[in-house]
Amino acid sequence: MSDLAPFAARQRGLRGTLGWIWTVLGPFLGLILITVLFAWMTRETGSFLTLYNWRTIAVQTVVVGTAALGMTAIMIAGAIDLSVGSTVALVTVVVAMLVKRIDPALPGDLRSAGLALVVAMVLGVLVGGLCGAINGSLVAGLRVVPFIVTLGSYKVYRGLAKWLASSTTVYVPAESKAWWLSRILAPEPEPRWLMIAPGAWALVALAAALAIVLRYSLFGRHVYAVGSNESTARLCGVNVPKLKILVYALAGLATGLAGVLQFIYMSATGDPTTADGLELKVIAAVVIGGGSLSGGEGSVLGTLIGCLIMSVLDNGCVHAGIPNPTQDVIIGVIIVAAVTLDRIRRGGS
Amino acid sequence: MSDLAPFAARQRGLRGTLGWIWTVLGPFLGLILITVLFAWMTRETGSFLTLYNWRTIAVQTVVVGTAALGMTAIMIAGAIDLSVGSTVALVTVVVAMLVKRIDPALPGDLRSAGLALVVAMVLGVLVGGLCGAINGSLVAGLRVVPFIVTLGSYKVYRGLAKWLASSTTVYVPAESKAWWLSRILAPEPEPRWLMIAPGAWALVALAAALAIVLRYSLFGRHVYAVGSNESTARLCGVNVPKLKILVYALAGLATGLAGVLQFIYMSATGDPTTADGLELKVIAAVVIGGGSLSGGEGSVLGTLIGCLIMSVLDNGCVHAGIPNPTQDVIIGVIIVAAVTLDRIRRGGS
Amino acid sequence: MLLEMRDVSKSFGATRALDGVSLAVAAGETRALIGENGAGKSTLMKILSGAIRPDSGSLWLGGEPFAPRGPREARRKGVAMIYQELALAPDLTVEANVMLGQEQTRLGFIRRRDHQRAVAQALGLLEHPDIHPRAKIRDLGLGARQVVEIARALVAQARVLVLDEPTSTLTSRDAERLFTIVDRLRERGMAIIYISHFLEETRRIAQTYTVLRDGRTAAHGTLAETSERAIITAMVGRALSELFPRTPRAPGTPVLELSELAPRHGNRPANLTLRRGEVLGLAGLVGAGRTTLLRAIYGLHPVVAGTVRVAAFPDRAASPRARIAQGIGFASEDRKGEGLALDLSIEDNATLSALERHSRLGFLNLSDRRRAVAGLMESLRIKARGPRDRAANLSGGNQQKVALARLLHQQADVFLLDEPTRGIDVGSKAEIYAMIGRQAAQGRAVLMVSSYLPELLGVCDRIAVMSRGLLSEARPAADWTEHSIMEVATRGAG
Amino acid sequence: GGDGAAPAGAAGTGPRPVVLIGFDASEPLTSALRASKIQGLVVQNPLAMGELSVKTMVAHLEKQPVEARISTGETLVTPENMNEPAIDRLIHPPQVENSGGASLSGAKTKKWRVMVIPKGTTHEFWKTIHAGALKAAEELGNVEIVWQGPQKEDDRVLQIQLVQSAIAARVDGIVLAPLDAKALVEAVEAAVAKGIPVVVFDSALETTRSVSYIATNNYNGGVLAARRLGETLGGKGKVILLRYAVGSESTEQREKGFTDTLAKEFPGLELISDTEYAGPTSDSAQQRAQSLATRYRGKVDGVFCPNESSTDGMLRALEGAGMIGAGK
Ligand SMILES: Nc1ncnc2c1ncn2[C@@H]1O[C@H](COP(=O)(O)OP(=O)(O)OP(=O)(O)O)[C@@H](O)[C@H]1O
Ligand SMILES: Nc1ncnc2c1ncn2[C@@H]1O[C@H](COP(=O)(O)OP(=O)(O)OP(=O)(O)O)[C@@H](O)[C@H]1O
Ligand SMILES: [Mg+2]
Ligand SMILES: [Mg+2]
Repeated sequence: MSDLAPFAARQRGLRGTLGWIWTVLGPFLGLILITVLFAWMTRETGSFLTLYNWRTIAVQTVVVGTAALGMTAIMIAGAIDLSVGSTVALVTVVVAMLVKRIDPALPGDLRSAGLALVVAMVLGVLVGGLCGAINGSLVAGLRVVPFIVTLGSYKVYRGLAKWLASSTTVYVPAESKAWWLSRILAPEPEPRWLMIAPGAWALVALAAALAIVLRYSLFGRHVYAVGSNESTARLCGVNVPKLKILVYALAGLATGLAGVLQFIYMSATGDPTTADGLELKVIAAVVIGGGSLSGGEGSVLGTLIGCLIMSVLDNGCVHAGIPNPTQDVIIGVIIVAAVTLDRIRRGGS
Repeated sequence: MSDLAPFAARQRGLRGTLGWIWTVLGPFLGLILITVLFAWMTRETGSFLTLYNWRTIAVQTVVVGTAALGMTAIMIAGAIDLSVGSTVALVTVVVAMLVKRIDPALPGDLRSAGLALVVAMVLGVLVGGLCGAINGSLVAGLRVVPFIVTLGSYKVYRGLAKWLASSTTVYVPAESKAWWLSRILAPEPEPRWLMIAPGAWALVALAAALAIVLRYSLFGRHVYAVGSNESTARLCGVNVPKLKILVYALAGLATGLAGVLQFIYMSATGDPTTADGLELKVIAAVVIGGGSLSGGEGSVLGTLIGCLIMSVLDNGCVHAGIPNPTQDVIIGVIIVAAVTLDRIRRGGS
Repeated sequence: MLLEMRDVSKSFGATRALDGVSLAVAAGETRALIGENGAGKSTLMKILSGAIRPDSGSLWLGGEPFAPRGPREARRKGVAMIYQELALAPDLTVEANVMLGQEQTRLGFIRRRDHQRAVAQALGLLEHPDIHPRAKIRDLGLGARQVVEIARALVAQARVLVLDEPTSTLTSRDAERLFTIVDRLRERGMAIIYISHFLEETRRIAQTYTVLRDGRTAAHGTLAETSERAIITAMVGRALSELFPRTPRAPGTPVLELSELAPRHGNRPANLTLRRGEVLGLAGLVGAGRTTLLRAIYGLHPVVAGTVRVAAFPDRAASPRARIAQGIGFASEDRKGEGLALDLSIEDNATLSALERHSRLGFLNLSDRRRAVAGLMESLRIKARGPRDRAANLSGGNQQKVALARLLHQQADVFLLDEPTRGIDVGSKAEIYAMIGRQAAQGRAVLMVSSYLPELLGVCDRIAVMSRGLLSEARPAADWTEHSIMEVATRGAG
Repeated sequence: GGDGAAPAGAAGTGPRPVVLIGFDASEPLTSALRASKIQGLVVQNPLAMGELSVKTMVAHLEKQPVEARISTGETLVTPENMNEPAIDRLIHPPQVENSGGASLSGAKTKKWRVMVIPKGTTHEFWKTIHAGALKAAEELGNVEIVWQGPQKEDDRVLQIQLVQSAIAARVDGIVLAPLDAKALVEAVEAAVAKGIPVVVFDSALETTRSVSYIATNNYNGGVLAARRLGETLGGKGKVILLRYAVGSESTEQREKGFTDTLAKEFPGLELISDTEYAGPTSDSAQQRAQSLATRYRGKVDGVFCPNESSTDGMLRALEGAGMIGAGK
């Protein structure tokens, strides 16, 4: 947000020389504390603080993270999207079915290169964009609150996914899976110098692009304006309906990508029941990262941290060998604690 | 305002003599249309429009309806509660465990009268109230947004339920179930003159009480004020933190009652996994009924209609023999259509 | 002294809003609190009403220490306040808002009869029986909202009454009624603090004054013994030249023509021609329909019949976007609800209508934009930490200036100004009048709604009066007097 | 023991392969079995279950005597025996596409109208049940099947609502796979009281009022899995049990059969984790399994998963972590 500078100045005065470390690390505070906590809890096995495990966490965060980027834009614009989970499921089904259709029709060398996969995946992303655009058009056109519109499409897209898949799982035959497919989300990437899985890099790139767009582009400033005060935005000549459609469509592309990644994560499976409840997880990640249900607030970095906090919690609890019920309790407490901490750090309300 | 009068006049002019029928039936419009739709779809068997089926629908609405009443108050106050489903699950477990504890210790005639059940159910309602009060205290005390606080307790209460139940289902032995237990939610009530199940009457009574409190009491007034403009309420001397705690606690009692009813509905079973996703259903019912995520709006009648719309959709789809995927699509479309209709009826935005 | 505030200080982060301010009011006294925008008046009063707590200093009420922990306590001890930023719950009715926090109950239930009586009485005192107690605040205009706010304070039966710019949205008729009531309350022994930027008004109503400047007490004394010039000098730190400077200008070609324009709800068809190099004023009572007319021109309010023709542009379907493209700029009277996105920074707010001026290929040049905004802040003397400060942190008057800065930044050709100087101090008013004059002299056109008649008479070339949705013919300002304007404004209503 | 295991994440040498035993068959599971990535699958016979359930119901409706308990058997499929024709039929059963079945809205065309209520509708298992039910209907010729599953798998309340709606829709008989052994008792007894007989399949229901109970012996399924795991590992090693979901009767029976047998027959096998739950879908299972796999990388020898989705998720996680060889 734009008022970071004076704010930082004020804070710096308060904290003296530790100032800039704090400024840089501040947003990561909750994440760091949780990491330390789990590192301490798993100090005997040490399996949590390994490079391999962090690569695993990266892979486990990719799908939620990608969807959460879209949701960040939507929530900054003061709207919401309950249909992300359903869209992801629909996209996995569509991609799987497309691969099954396209691949057998291709000549041999294109098959082994995985052309069908590429085409299907691109189309999958577009299907996500289409779902988003439909949401946006309904929100803008019917002027019904986004909660209801996307509650409707949450049902509709899920129904479509089941209907397309005849209510069951769509498997891509082994011979249609190109060699590179499983590498995209492999915790240990090849080539080695990639450090983290290519899919995780895609998330990072997308996040950077979105952050730049939100901060520096006209579109981004308009998104903040609409979320902060829709009447003001209209008064200033922002085409609010068009903007909403656009935000939903772009977010839909991100959700579509999340769907494609989910398809890859599930070893090229189209599952109409997958990603159930993803919407809550994604919204939670955005809110943990400082977004607001009433719009005008939220940041890409915050959302990514929110996603990581959730992933680390899930992963860490398994490493610490905490029984299932206790896990729930701990995760619940830590979510509240992390956000409380962040609120205090930012100085009240 | 001087120009309110011509506005009202215009509306009256539009509707002419049909005026008051419209005013009374208006809010029921969506519900009526859906009923007509399903009646038409099932015209050959006629099983949908039977008295027995509507009694069944009433029973199927009771749990969601009770929880939705609490949520209505919370949402009018501008807050939200994601933990309703978990609270319901926790309450079912607590009640079942209490019955198992208390009942064997009682003398024979009290046992057959079901005293243990009564005590456990009352305590169950109180546990719900306690859960709500905790939510409210955290919201008021930590000043963290309700979404996050209740996301945390959504996890915590679910975890507690699992932990208490040792991760499995808690059954009440048959000899501890009093004769009257299964009658509370039997579609065909005894005695006959009750017309609908005693549990449904409880919902009606609770709804009437809540409607009166919201409309005529000081507390109700302040709930609307806080939801409509929190800082105004504070400036005018409303004790906002106290009010929030109170709203959550009262809503918690309703949720507790919903949990008790759920326990009864599942033939006296304590199930730590039950009511998963109830929160979304309940929030949807409130929003369909005219409530707003940003507070200040909502009505008891609207919420009840919202709940009925959802129940009728579920029930009607079964009667019409619609397969699951198509059900999803139809339900999604109808939710959006019903709310759009309502928006148009109320005259725009 | 009934109320004393001693050495009160308050900082918001690096901003020192109050720096050792002292103030005292006796029972039966009305004290005017005067100062530039951002001087700290509202902050001082918020401390008194318990809304915020001072960093240091002490308060005494009726000889006892008074340290309200919140608005509740302050109210209970008899401090009633009308806030500058209207504090109403939009979803509640007029009646519920007036009675909010002071409900009369039996067994926890509202005593509706008593409420109805109290509200009817208060609205009757204010001579506004036209405001329906069951109307929702959402459906009321700003003026009516201000009346509701005053009614709330009347019901409170307080010992100390604070009015923070209560007349900024009132017409002079309503203001006169308010003064009568305030006088009556004072005579009954109430201590009253009255904040206003209208100096002549403070003379009418107050006996003593305190001037704040940059968070310090700059002067205080008895109004009868102090000249206006002395007060302004204490306030601004320099003597002010002329309040209404005239710029040489001559009306040119028409830029905006309304023919039979009929907005939905109430207003009757309006005809009006606005020429280049002209400042045209719209007078009228609250609810007369001036705002509605301006919004209809700008494309924010549905139009049922008639046309708006903007020079050199084909008449296309109106939307704010199209109007901006045609060179029209609009400043809303409701800066909190519509004028500003309070959560965004000053620079975002000031440039939102013309972001493309600082962008290439859809991306902003942030430093370029910041420079431009800093320039605007300088010229309008907006008091803030910098362009990145949140609009919500500004004082009321400074927020209004940000809204005006947007029109300048947009380089509009036609200015539609709805109560443009609402809540702005004298010094800055002079600058804004000068700005309006400059724009007119450069061949731009200004259509200005105001309820402050001296301002209309001083600034405008022509004035039209609206009454109950009917727009009178525009006549040269010299042909009007305050009296004749009020006559036309009320005639339609009477 | 875990000594000498490669340090996690070390280059080159992957950790040693893990023996995976699963439950139920789906296409990726059978192909993994063929590639020896899975060492054993315990499969049920859903086709027979669906068919027998409907036939039993009709027999009862036509006043013929029926058996109170019918077992449809459980079979251990290994890479070695999977090509036998009998077994192949088990792991490649017919399935039903979306269309099939009658609708309640139309007038009754057959003598009997039976509503079949599974636990869910999306697992392949239920699709095969559906196929079995339709097969029975076709063979009998005088019955039509209405197929309605709860929208959310594993939600007791939704299933109770379905049974209630079936009563209101006045079908002739209900064939039910109860999600809960007790919670559905009242709904079922209400149906019986209204003159609608109920056949229970797949999971038990604690009532005497049902016509018949037709199911796999799940406990025995767990026993089979434990024996296979113990034998493959040579009676020595560390084992993980990834449970399915809290309160699911049939999988809990399998888990119990598994743990009981380990304790009784294979003292050399150490259960190092049995507290994790896979959750309802295969991707929730995969998330869990992935975290488990990183935690016990190089320290685990065998894994058992008690149903299709958990096996599927575990398989993908182990493959991803390089803990499963492409055959030995
Ligand atoms: N919440 C806040 N956060 C930061 N700064 C604030 C806040 N509230 C007020 N200020 C600053 O304190 C100073 C005094 O503001 P205040 O509102 O008291 O001015 P004022 O005298 O009432 O001005 P006006 O005549 O424009 O209403 C201003 O510089 C303002 O920017
Ligand atoms: N009955 C009504 N229904 C809908 N909108 C209305 C109604 N009455 C007034 N409005 C709108 O509410 C807004 C505020 O009305 P208000 O009475 O303040 O008039 P106004 O145009 O602001 O008058 P002025 O600016 O002269 O005070 C206007 O946009 C008006 O069109
Ligand atoms: Mg002020
Ligand atoms: Mg106005």
